[in-house]
Amino acid sequence: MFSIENITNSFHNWLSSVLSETLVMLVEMGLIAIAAIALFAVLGLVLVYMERKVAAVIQIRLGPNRVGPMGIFQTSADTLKLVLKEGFMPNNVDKFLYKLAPFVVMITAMLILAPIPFAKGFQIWDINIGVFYITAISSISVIGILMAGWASNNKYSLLGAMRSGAQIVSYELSAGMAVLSIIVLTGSLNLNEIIESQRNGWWIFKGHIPALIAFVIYIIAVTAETNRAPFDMAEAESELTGGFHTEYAGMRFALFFLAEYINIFIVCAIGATLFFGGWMPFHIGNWEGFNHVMDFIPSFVWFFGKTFFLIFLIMWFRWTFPRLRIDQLLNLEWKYLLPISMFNLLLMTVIAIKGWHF
Amino acid sequence: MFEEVATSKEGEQIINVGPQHPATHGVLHLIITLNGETIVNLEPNLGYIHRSIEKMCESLSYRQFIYTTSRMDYLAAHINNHACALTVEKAMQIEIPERAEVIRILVSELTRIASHELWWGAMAMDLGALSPFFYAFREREVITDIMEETCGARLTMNYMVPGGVMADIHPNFVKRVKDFIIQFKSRIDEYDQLVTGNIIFQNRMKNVGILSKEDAISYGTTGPTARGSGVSCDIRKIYPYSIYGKLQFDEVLETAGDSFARYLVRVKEMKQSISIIEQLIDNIPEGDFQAKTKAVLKLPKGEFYQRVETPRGELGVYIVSEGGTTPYRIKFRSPGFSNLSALNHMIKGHKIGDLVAVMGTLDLVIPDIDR
Amino acid sequence: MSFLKTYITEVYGAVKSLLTGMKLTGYYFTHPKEIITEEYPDNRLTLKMADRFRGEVVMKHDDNNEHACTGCSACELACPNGTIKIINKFEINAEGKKKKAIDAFVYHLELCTMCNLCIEACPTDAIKMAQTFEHSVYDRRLLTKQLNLPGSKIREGVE
Amino acid sequence: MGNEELILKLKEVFPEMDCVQGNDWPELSFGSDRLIDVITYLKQTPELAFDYLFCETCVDWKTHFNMVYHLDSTRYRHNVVLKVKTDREKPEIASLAHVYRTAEQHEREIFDLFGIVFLGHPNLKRIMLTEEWVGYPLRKDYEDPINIIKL
Repeated sequence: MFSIENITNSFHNWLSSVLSETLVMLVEMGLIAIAAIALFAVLGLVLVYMERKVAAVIQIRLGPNRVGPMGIFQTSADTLKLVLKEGFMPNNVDKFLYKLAPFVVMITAMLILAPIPFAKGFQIWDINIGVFYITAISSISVIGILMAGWASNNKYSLLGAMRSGAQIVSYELSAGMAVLSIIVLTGSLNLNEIIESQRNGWWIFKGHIPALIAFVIYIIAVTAETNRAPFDMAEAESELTGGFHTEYAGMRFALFFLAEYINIFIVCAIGATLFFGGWMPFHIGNWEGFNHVMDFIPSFVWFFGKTFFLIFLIMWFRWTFPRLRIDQLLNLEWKYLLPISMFNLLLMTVIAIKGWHF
Repeated sequence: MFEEVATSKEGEQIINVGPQHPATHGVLHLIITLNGETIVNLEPNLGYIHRSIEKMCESLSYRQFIYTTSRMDYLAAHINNHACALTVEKAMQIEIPERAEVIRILVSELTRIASHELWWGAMAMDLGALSPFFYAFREREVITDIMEETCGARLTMNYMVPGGVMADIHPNFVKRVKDFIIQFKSRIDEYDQLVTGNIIFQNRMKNVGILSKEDAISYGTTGPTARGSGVSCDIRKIYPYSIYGKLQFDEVLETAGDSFARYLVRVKEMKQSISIIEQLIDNIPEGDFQAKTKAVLKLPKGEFYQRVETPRGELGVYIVSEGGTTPYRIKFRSPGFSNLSALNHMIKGHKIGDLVAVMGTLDLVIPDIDR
Repeated sequence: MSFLKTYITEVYGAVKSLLTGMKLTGYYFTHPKEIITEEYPDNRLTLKMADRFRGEVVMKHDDNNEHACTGCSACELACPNGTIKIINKFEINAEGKKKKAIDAFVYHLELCTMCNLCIEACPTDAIKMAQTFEHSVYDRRLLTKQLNLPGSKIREGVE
Repeated sequence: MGNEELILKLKEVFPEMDCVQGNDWPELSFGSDRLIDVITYLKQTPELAFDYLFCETCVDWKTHFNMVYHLDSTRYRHNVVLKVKTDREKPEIASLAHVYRTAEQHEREIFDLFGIVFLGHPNLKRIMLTEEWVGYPLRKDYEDPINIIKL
């Protein structure tokens, strides 16, 4: 059976046989950094292409189809254009913060990649507080957005950044609640253990209706957290002409753009891990035969399949719904999502204590 | 205007929306005073596309000046031309053949639907839903194709001449219009599913930009903007011109006066226009499409005013003639100009996001405002 | 309790309205045959413009390189933008009489708004609207055209 | 109220003014000093109720300006046209911005393009042209060799 775990293990063994322990660690760290950056770039290209195609088909048009077959090199060409563009900086901006902001946003997105198990035994950092680490780090990206909005010295940018701040801070709550309701069931913050607990079925099926509600709340909250339509208040093209990145051009803009898509990937990966069992194949209870057949599909296919399904869901939202107004956005969080998710968490706790889940 | 910027109060900031801004659909410049996200004051600054069409028309003959009015409200070019042709015909007392009248009304109503389609798509796009724009353009495309076949152009077609229309309808016209009616009726429900019924959309529109009946009259608003506030002002109904007096259709009135009411008026008006087309499409009388007129038109000395209903409201054409071949003075009373003046009143105290919703339902066409 | 009931109906109605919209966009996503894009430069061969489409003004010439323009400048007068300039010359015809004829029918495409008034005004039906529409050029002087072909003359019998 | 009835009524109330039947509607002509009186009467008399100013414009007659007001009544659906003569050397007229709010923007446009000063207007400044523009383009004697192309 094909498994990435075997490849990485044999590579590690080979390295250990030729190099000393410290050097092995350094070499592996370097390789991981390169792999992470490569993953970053590839994901960015793939997701932007996917977004454009999904949008096109929903909007009864063809989408990119000129560069390469089916237009698959369109996003590469766009990136090339952005790299070659002049790094234009307006007068009177706060130069240090202006330059720093895109990196803050991007590095935050990269940091969260660390504890995500991409396949069975394929993980950068197996940390025992994985979920906690992710929720903690993901809040930092708002600082980058605020920085960008403030440093741009543009009123539109400032408004966009302030909106983003209010929005991310409030939606963290219900996203956290939704994540907690799964933690209550598993009793562990370690992502690997959470996946392992779904060996006999995914939590979205095992956890009855509360798990379903938690999932819906999670999807809404993370859509808001990643500043995606219908919650794209920070950018709000028709109101703020671009929000916090109005004044950014060239590669600096591209970093914001890329970080947005990486953030989507990350939140969807976490959603897939918590609710759909990450790389865990589709198992039903103790049907040994069926489960065995499912195991033949490699684990990374399962992981990426689930993640991309969730990404598609978020894209589907974007191309269907109008945007909310800022006060309605906060109303939705504080009057609807937060009470519902609190009640839902309570219900989940009862289920966990009584052991009513499968 | 710019001195005031410096004297704004503590805690207030001034933002320039436009002349290049995605929501203003053209080169409208709004100077907005904001307190946080709340709009304290709004002042439009016009003229970025002012071409002084009124002055231009003073040197054009009565046949020539009609085409320039297409460039005012370019989404309702045919209806603008209709107003001009009606004024000239009224002044010269030209009898128009029945067939020409019917063709004019058919094309006018198709134009009205096309204009409302574009408004619907663009307004949904302003509110952040991008897909409805493409669905609206799918239907609009059918209309522009019909126009292209019969009138020779898609948008500014100049199909109107004093005394009738420029050419007879194309042999395919009746069939294609009937096909369009069938297609449109099957699609109009999708609009309701996608936008009208959507909870986010309703929350964005309801109780936003309220214009009371008294204010609507005082601000001189017309068209769907006034009818959303319960003011009966459909010129086709109250001062019928052409053959509108003989047709069966309802004047759509809503009383709430908010953005959603204005939205509903426009969507329902599309259905009314379809019913007008249905009444006429099978009963196009035989005959000439153009009355015999002299090559050079000379209006008698006097003043002539004609009011017509464009998709945006009442368009008035006021011609002062000295008896020559060119107008002495011409004034276009454009619907957008007076509708825009109510914007400051409607938007005060709302959020900046509401500005987009209110401006969307006013359906401003900037060349129409600036002329 | 009634508060809770309205709360739940509100949430239910909201979710339902959102799902209705998603169903519609989902329908279009799963039915790619609804796509209406016309791939313009690729479909040049099959693209057929409507026969009344106004692309530019051209002068009709027959096989003998003869046109019907008498140089009466009715079109020049009818044009609102000064698009047309007619330069006349005097020819001496077979009977030895001086006769007016066009030397050049100058047409400024860059000023033309395709309003069709010149074609309406023409008493001899000498000009018409062509259905071409790809008018972009790199030099705007190329947009000033002479419509009568070199060496062409007026058809016999056209007054 | 029909046009004939309206003319009789107006002749009775304003005997010194010239009231004739125009092409569509009754036309009342008077000098600029009486504008506010007439408008107040027309708007506030219950059986007239001219509450809707649908067109306000100006005509340059070279010797004088004529302000033209088109009034409509949303209750009775009758119309009247007011023609107010103003001086050309010192064009001044009372503003209607406090009576009909739509007049505010229309009067700014007329001020911009004709140069008529509206007394009591809350915000009288150029609306279409820039602040530093010289001259009033819609006047008959306006010459601008750069922007006006004569064909």
